Amino acid sequence: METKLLKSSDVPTLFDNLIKSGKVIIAPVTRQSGKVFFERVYSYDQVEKDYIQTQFSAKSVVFPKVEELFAFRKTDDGVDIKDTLSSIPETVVWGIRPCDSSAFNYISEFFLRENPDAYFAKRKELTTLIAIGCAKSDDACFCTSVDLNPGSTAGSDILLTQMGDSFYVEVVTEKGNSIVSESASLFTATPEKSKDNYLAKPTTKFSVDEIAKKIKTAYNNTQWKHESMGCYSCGACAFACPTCTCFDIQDEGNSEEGVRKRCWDACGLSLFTKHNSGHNPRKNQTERRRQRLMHKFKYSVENLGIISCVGCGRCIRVCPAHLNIFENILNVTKED
Amino acid sequence: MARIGVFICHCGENISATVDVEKVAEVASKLQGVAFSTHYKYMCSSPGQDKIIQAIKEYKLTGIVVAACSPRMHETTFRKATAEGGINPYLCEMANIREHCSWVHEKSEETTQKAIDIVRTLVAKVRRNAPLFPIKVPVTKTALVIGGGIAGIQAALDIANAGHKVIIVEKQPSIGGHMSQLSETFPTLDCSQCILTPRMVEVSQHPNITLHTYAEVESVSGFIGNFDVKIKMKAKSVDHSKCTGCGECWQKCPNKKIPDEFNAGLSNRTAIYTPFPQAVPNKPVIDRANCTWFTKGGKCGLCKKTCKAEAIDYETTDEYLDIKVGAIVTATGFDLKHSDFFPEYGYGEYKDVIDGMQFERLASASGPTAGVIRRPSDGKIPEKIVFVACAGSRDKAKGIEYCSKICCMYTAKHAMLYKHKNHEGKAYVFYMDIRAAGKGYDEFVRRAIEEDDVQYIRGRVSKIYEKDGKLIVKGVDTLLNAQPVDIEADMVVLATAVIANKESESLAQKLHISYDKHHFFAEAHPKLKPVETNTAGIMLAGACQSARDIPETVAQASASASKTIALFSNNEMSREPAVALVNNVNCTGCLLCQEVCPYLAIEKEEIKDRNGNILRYAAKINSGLCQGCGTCVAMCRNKSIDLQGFSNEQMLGEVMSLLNKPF
Amino acid sequence: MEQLQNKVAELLEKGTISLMIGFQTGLCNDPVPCFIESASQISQLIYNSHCKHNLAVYLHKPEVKQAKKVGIFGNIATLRSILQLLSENQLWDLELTIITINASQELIVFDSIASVEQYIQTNFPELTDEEKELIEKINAMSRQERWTYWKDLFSTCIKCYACRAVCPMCYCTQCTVECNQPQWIKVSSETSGNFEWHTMRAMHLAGRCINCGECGRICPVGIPVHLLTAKMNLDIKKEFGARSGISSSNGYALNTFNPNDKDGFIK
Amino acid sequence: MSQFEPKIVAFVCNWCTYAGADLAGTSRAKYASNVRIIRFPCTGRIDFMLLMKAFQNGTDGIIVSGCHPNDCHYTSGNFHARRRWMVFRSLIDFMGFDTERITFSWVSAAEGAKWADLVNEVTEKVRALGPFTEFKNIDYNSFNQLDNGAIAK
Amino acid sequence: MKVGYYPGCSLEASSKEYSDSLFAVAEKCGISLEIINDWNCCGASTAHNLNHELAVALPARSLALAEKQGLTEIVIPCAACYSRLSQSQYELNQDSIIKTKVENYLNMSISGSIKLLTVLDFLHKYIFPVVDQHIVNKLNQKTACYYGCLLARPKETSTIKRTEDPMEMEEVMQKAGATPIKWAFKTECCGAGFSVSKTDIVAKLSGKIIEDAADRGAESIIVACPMCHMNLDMRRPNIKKQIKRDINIPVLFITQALGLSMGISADRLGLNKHYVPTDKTEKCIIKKEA
Repeated sequence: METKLLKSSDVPTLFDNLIKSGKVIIAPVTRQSGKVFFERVYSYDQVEKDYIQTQFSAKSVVFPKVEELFAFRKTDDGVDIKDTLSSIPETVVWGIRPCDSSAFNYISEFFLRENPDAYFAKRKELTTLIAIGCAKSDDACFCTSVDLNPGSTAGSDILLTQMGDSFYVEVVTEKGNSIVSESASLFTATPEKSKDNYLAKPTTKFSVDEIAKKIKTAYNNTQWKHESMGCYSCGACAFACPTCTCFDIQDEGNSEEGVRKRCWDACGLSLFTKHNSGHNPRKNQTERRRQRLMHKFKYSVENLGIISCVGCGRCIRVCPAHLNIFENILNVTKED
Repeated sequence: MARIGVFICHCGENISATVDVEKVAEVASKLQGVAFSTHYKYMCSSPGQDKIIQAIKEYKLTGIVVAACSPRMHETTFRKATAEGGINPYLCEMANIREHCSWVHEKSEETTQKAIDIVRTLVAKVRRNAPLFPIKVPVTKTALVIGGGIAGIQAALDIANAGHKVIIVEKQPSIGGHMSQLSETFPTLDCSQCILTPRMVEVSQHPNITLHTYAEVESVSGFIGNFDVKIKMKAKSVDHSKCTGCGECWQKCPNKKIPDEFNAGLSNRTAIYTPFPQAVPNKPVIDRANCTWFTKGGKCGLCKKTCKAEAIDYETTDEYLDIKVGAIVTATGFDLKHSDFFPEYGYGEYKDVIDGMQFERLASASGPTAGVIRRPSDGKIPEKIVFVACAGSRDKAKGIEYCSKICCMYTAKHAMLYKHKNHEGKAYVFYMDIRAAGKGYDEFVRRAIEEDDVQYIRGRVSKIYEKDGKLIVKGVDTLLNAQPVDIEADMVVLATAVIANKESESLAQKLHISYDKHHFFAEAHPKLKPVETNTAGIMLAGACQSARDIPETVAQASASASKTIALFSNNEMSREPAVALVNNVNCTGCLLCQEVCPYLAIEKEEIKDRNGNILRYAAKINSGLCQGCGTCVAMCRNKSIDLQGFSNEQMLGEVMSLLNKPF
Repeated sequence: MEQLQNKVAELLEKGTISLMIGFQTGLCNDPVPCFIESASQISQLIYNSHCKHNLAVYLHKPEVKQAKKVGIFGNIATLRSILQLLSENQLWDLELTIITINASQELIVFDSIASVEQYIQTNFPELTDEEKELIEKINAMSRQERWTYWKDLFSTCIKCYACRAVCPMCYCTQCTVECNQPQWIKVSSETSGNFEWHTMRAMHLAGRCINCGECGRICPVGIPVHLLTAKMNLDIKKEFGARSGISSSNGYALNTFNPNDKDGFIK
Repeated sequence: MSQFEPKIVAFVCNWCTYAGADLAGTSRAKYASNVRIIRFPCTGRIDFMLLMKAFQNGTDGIIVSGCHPNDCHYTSGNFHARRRWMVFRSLIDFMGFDTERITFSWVSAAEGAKWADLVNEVTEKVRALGPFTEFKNIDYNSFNQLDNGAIAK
Repeated sequence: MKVGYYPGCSLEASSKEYSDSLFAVAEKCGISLEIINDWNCCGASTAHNLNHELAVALPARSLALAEKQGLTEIVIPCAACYSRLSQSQYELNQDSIIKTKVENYLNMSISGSIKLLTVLDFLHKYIFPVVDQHIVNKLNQKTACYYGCLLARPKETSTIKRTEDPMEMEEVMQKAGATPIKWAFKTECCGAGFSVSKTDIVAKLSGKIIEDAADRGAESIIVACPMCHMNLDMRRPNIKKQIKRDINIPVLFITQALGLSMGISADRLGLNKHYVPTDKTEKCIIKKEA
């Protein structure tokens, strides 16, 4: 893997080049609410530099909260159908954290195995991830507990790590390489150096293998009830999560004209499993909370061979009831 | 899939003159769900209606839109036609393109476009119309009459004579009411009791009438055709089935100093008593509040000893009776303000300042003075009487703005009666105006003034005070350039204001009917529904609604009787199905809707599991009471209530299609 | 603190309650809701002035209803919610034991709802200063500024309905946004639809909201939605003199009226 | 270019204002053709959500009208409506809607002339305000945008 | 304890004894009365017939001065003055237009917050609480309490409870140990409006009042208005002509009667200033049994 050095002072120029290239640039921005979100930006000074983690993940780049699948309108001679694929633009995500990048591996697996999802595939293909390694972490971070760390390159096309007044650049993929070569002049060769001293060291909360073992039998653990008592079933965790992929297909309009949309959904919401009859197999939050956690640490392993939690800690930060995923996991995997 | 027929009416030229009806019909034919569209000169004509009937059959239509005049004009017409066509009449709606379009706009593109929009909107509504069926409510053909005065008596007899059962509830030990207290009646001066008593007897003997005296309405629930009423039968302490009405008991009763209500306090009665000789039923009750046996704990007991029929039973208690009735006639009458209401007239401390009802008793042959008019203080025959009209009435300062209506007439009558009995006596009347609008009324007043030489003084009385056994009445004669007038009278009669029965408020609340700020019951519409109340099935008769004289009262009583009889003419009544419905699966049972319903049609329903355990509560709408205003629908947060005929689907459909949005 | 823990222990002991909803210390020392079912957990129970969460929302949870005999720590928000809910015929299926600690640090176990009403009368909270400031700030804006302010915020709304989830007054079995016959509000998150959702929410809570501010606090994208209902409550107080969450009998200004209500704005 | 013709929706009660509009018709009053009437049994039935939907779906102005106080056919529907309108109006004002676009009024069955005047007045007012675009502008289809936030910026 | 005081013309002249007795009683109960500096005529009996604004402005001036002076309560013994001042203040508070006008005339501002007390209000509020300890005598006679027209009317400004049959004076007289009689003329007009122009009418009206009092056995008439006092006391000769009876019941100001029961000397109370001798009344005073 090629490594380079980039002066902090040259970053704006690199950024300008990216914008000039006509791509849609997505980067962390602080909103009036004071929270940091990924948003489309038009210049480098819009970009937030000092943040531990964005409120929401960058998954919406490839999996928007509302994806218009198609739109139609009846005409005198037949039906007009609007093609929505062709208008997907080339996109660069700047400042994504390594944990999020690695989450892209999981959702790609989810959307692309067996019958690949055209919309996701197109977006993924046109998206480049420029990650920045974490210099800081907080109590909610636990990437190291799920075999990741603030310097992981998994999923990123380029990983930048701030070292003093310059960035240590790891060009991970071809996509990454093309970005670098477009502004080759800005990058200089780098003496082999370890980036580790510049990276945050989040504490490890649990051993993933142990959990993987114990969770197999956790289904009937009586702790689930207590662990989910506080849950308001608001779904905020799922919407913030980089790996949650639940969605819901909505048709709007009538037989004359209309549109079909794919909207974010969450297994934590009571309607998610509610039948038309009114019956709900996951009646209480206990069952729904269990579903979410079991899915992250058990089912996704069984189905896709990957744990679908990257330890970004967002669910902990957004939870209005301050539920804590790693505490929950530890408690439900204790012996009864 | 809807198959709607659209029919555009030219209304002769009225619509087609400014609206391009062909174009409207043409555009309509392309609307979603429209299977057939046409236009015709007069849709309301019978060939026009036949077009609808034919089209329904031919094109298997599932809904009708008639674009013509206002639904307030012809909705029923076209719904009938729709029904004849063989589909539910409520699948037909009218698009008002005449009053709301062709008549108010010039001939132009926009006018036609507006007509098209209106039609499109109604098509969108009809696409969401559901068949509705008139609501059938069973009718219990028994009427309850509250109050046994002339109003109650008249209403009861009319209903009973029409062959329906009637139950009368009278608070007093006898029916008869105020009319039985009157001496003569204006404008004919015939004796009140002579014309009333036969009616009272008729009531007591009528096979269809059940009479409960000394009883009161305890509670009322249910709705038109189906009221459940609880009646409180106050303990009479006398077994009327045994009692022969011989009267031994009250002659023996030692407790003889109780002011006699019937004689307006001018004489006394005993503790066991019948209110008056012609009482119906003519059997005594014991007034426990004043009976020594009850007040002094088992002392006395004379009446029991004297009663040969052994009818007296001190042990009887209040009993409650539950009845089911289909209609209620409220005839609870009025009260009079008493003379103690007037500080300037002596706070009622002058014995010889009396009110109109007391004068009636003095003038009545059956009264305490056997018809000789004597003044209460010393029994002398007064040589000078001053009558004061509008004593309290039409007086903002006294809080009674309204006119008591009967005073002008009975004051004239009183003056006349006095003059007839004492030719030498002088009678003065202080008045504001004379209101004698009624058959033979003004003639009557003129007679008092001209033939019986009653002195009418236009002006008000400022003060009355006693001096040397005379009552000095200080007034003013506004026709004699406001000269102060002082009259030394022997007796003063105040025509005190007619006020609502003191229990009227609590009764109104039991009946759920509204009442005005003076506690008179409120009619449903001051002009068009003068005897109905806002609560369907409850009628008003007589002075409980406002001050009335006897002829008016009787007329109104018969009116409410005929309303009742009309209601009873069918075994069940059918009502418009435009009522609200609750989806009790979604209803959260917050019952905030209960408060907004003007008809108290919303009840609390228990939702139980199959073992009968309550799972939750929900609102439930009584379609018998609901009038379909829909206020609860807009109130309901999660749309658990909907209004048939104006459902959320329909209304939202109208809005969306009006704005040309897919929905 | 001990007195609270001891009292709860006693109540659990006596079987007066089988579940206690209170506060414990969570991540970065924030007080977070906790659920005590056995004496062993009692030591978690804490109380301090930061315990502001409105716990009443949990009273709708099936898990809590199962417990039936429920003790709850009543900070002002929670107490007002409980009164409002009672006035809306809710909570009939619970046997509540309400505990609080008043300003002078005394432990109170309410013996009746009447005494809760009493307590609220004397401890009626106003809006917080920053709420007042924000409302003032928005009132001061020009109409267009107000529009842009809310539009920018609502455009970020993801319709997760967390604001609804934390609100004790949003207890509908099926919310109007989930009603699809007719579909009043689109499921997909679009700014105009988001406007509708927040308008509807504010209208449905106007005069019922008890100003706990939870909806604003928890909004994952940081929209101060609580201002809408707070503002409505101010208006309702001003126009109709009514306040929510102070009585367990009549709690709602919009299902009643006064014939003399002002109608200057009506032609 | 021809002048802007506003689209105005009127939500009226059946017993007073609808009848008033009928009267305007029978007395052949002439007024602007921009208003479309939707008939409700009572102003109490008018759900604020319907007003909201009308705004969202492109009406330029709204009239809400019913019986004068104390005239309600159902005795109190309009009183309840009045309270709701007050709150609704101040809410949308707080959210920055132009309350000039929504007019509340009492028009009785006898006030055909008042109805005609009201329609003309409102039409003029809304015409002067121009098309109600604020709502239309904020909607967009979600493709190739990260999220609405991007657009809002 | 200090209360403001508006004398008005009578109390400085024809009814000096009224103000003397008031001060005497107040002083005994430890209350000092502070006169409004540079007070002016209330405009009674004429102004309101001639010019409405003037009728409001005249009293308004005194009110404004009182406010300036920092008084919050003023007692106005003369019923006519009370009537004018209270009605003026009432109108100023009701009608902002006339208020601004008047304020411009006076170029003083008026808050309209001063509490105005009739002599009865004053006695009830300040004397009653402490009076018992000061009462040493029993005024052992039947008295007719006469209110006249202005104390009890109009409803809007009067502080009397039962307009048609007030009892406030009776309550005071009972304190003084007297026996108030029931009679018919307590609120009748004495004719003061005609005091200057048509004295015959005055005598006739006042005559009826005295007659009724006498016939019902009153040994003295108690008043709380200089006008009433003048007409009932000074006009006896004329009254005698009108009613053809010579009645010589004395007429006392309520403060005088109360003063007597407090053991204040007749001179101090100015009883010697009356036309109808008051010695009968003075004689019937007996020591209050402890």
